[in-house]
Amino acid sequence: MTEKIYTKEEWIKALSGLKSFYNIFVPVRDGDFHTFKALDEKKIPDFNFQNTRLSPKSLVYPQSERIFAYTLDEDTPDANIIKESEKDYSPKAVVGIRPCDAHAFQIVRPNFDNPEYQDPWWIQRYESTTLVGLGCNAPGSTCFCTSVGGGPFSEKGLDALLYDLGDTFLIKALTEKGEAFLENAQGGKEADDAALKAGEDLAAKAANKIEQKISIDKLKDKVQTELFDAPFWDDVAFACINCGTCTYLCPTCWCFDIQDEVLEKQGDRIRNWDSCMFPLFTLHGSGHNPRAKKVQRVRQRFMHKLKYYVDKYNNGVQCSGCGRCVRNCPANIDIREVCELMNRL
Amino acid sequence: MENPYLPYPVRIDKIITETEDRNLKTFRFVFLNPKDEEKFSYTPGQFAELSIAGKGESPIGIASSPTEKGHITFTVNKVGLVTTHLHNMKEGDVMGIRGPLGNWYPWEEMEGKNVVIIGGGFAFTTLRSSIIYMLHPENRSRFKDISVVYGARNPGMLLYKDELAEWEQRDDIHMHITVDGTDDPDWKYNVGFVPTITEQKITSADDAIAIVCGPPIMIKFTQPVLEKVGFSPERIILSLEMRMKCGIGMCGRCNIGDKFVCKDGPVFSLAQLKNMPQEY
Amino acid sequence: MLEYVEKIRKTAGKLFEEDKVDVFIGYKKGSLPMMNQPVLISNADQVDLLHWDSNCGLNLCNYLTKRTDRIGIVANGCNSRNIVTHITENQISRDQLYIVGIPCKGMIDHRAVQRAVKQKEILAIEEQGNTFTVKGKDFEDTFNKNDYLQRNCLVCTHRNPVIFDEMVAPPVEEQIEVDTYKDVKQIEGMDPEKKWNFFTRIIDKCIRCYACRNACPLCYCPTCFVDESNPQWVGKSSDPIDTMTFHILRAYHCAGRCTDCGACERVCPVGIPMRQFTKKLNKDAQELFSWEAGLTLDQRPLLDVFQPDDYNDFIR
Amino acid sequence: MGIEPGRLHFSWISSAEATKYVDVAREVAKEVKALGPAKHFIKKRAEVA
Repeated sequence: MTEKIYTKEEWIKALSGLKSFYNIFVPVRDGDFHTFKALDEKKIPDFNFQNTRLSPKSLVYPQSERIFAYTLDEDTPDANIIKESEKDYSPKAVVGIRPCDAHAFQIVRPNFDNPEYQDPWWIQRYESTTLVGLGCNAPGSTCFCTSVGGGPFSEKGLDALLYDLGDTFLIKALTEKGEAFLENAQGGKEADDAALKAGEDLAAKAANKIEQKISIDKLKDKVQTELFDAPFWDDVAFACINCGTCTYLCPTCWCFDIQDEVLEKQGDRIRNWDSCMFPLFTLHGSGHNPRAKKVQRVRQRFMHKLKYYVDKYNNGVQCSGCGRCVRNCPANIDIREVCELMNRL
Repeated sequence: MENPYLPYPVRIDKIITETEDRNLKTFRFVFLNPKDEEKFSYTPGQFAELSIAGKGESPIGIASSPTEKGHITFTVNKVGLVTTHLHNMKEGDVMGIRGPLGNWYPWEEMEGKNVVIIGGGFAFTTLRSSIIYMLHPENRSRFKDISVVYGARNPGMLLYKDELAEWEQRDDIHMHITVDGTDDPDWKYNVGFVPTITEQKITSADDAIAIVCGPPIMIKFTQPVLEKVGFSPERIILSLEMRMKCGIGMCGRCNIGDKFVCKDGPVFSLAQLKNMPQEY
Repeated sequence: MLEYVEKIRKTAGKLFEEDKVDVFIGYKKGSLPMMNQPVLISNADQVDLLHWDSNCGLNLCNYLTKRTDRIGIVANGCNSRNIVTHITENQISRDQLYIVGIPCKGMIDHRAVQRAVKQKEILAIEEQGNTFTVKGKDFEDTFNKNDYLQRNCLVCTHRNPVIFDEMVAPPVEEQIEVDTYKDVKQIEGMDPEKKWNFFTRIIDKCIRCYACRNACPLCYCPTCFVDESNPQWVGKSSDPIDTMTFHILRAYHCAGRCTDCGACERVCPVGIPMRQFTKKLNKDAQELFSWEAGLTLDQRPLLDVFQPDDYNDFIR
Repeated sequence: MGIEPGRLHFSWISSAEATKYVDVAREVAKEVKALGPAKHFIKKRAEVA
């Protein structure tokens, strides 16, 4: 696999050149935080960031997307017939995605792509996307990727990985998609042994910098109903205000709602992110709600991530350790502490 | 790639008002593209999403049997946005059906056994499908005795009245129709709640499997009756209802523990449910 | 404000011992710097969890709605005003509450501090009266607290509780010479087109997580208008018009009720200054009706009162 | 918030004041018509992916 080295200026130039092959998304500074935006003349990529406030999941799985369209005009022969909408699956590259966020796509995949059913939109968008990761030289204090199967330079789910060596970027292709990306990238030179060694050292050092460790080893063997009936849920849930911040910022939360919207005779079926924190999520037409109380919804979120997912897919926990929910929960509900409680029960 | 969210276009072929309160109607649908009927190959116990452009979708148990060709039927209770709109539609209108979805009653397990069917109110739909299926000449010999306890609030609230009368006449099925109460002097059948009638009529669990569908309160009181007769939790089969959207285990709302009611259910044995979180 | 901690713990302990409350609601130290967590304790053994400093951002009144037990609760100025609002709106009754009043010198704006340290990660914060020190991996900075107050605290004129059963300390001096509505006046000066653009811009990052709504003690409706499905008032997608509808309607539902506690802004994960919506309504309430929400139990809320012979002519 | 002046009206009408209701509604409709189509706050086809 190709390994190249670019000065930082060359790299920005190379990205501009790649625009004729891909829609390039890069981290840019947007007020107080970073966010992924399409690269254009006005956007300056800023690779000097800890992580974006919102996860890049929306690039594969938008918060709102039109899935079908139809006409209600009875004068047309296909009135009321629901039809697929045109979608843009042209190649996309997310450059600078953190390894935890790339790992997250792998965690989410079995939900949208399983032997019984395949979600056409998620899969086609994912497959048309090249993920070029940027290793974390200085992981944050709320990062715990190493506890959940990832790492600051983990290659899981990435097509290529960037190492920030100071004045230069070392980039390694990891898959055929990554190889194609590098083939199209102008400039740079083949990485020498010194650069490769520097990259390795950087990765080793970064892994040691992750101070946060959470234990997930006992979750698998616990009995679902015992964890469900554990005594700590009331305390865990008390402060929760039941907003959707944790679920919307989370790179591994995938729940959605489907809504029909009509404007005159033109109708759209739209899929929107939804959240298990909202009471409406499970409200039956009859008025009955199996998760009517806040504590039930909070428990659902943690049980889903740390137990149901574990049992269902045998693929670890449904968490990539990015720490967004920890940092941004308005009520300071900390998944690290809840996981500890669950693992210890 | 097959799109599991895309409904098959169908035309409403026939609408029957089932109950005296007019809140339950049976809709018979015909596929606009005959090929779709082949693709929509189902087994009794499954459900489908009824899909109305501009309104949304509603998951409803399939009331017809795969042995009935040329159409599929659903009996729909008027509760929410979609079902209310459906009740206002007319024969000839075009809409969509997406499915079949979910699992089905354990037909392989039931083969060679006695089958006890217990239903209450408007949850009788997939049980109708099952009865029609079992009584079909090709299938009848696969099952031993078939007993049915079916109850509603009063005679006017029973579904499929003509078929019930017809089944009453047959000698290859034991029917126990009941109502909670009635002031009709000509009422020929039982009066009493479903659990009570079950206790009177279902006296043996030998070599039998029971399928129970009905409102939660009926299930709650029928369960101990069946256990007392000797049905083990493995042989009590229930069909659950949950709020659903996608119907294919992706949207995340209908889970009980790590099981999705839409994909891993809606049919569960009591033994399974006892090992799942009590959240439904 | 750290000096209050001991007093709060002692008071809570005493309330449990004297069986005056069933539960006590306060804050505990959070797992992150500049982040305290609301906590409910139910016996005297837990009082050491209780904490108070300049990072108590969420409004505790959220946790009172429709409770049926006897509750001890800490309350600074704005929280106490929300308690008043809760009582007058029948969400809790006065005799259920034992209010431990806290004279407040304002909360720290964690975003402003983050900006001041150029978004470097803050690992610890220490308060020293009117200053505080933040520490990170390779930096340490001390700031004057008054320069880094939450924007609502900067213009607060009710730092002392308006209702309480006992105080943890003597009242602090109120800020008098503050221009509370400077920003609103600026917006009022814009033409409609500019206003529309201004409000469109401030909400363009909104992800509809409803943290602002849920953090607001006024938003206790069993079903919020955005969740209503029949009829559906607001679309659920991230369409900008639906987002604007949500923000405008949410603000109007707070008219005459908002105490400017700042919880909505504090919790927003993308930093939307949504007080710009509610402040104008507060200003109108004050200028047109001399009304400030939550100051007294003796008056009905502003929008509860209408006189057919109102001398103003904008209502006909 | 940028809603043009004249598009928003307030009135207090008791359930018994049918005539007043009709009058006010007519007048509001007339004034809003005079303003022409609104520029903002109009939902178009959802702007989504």
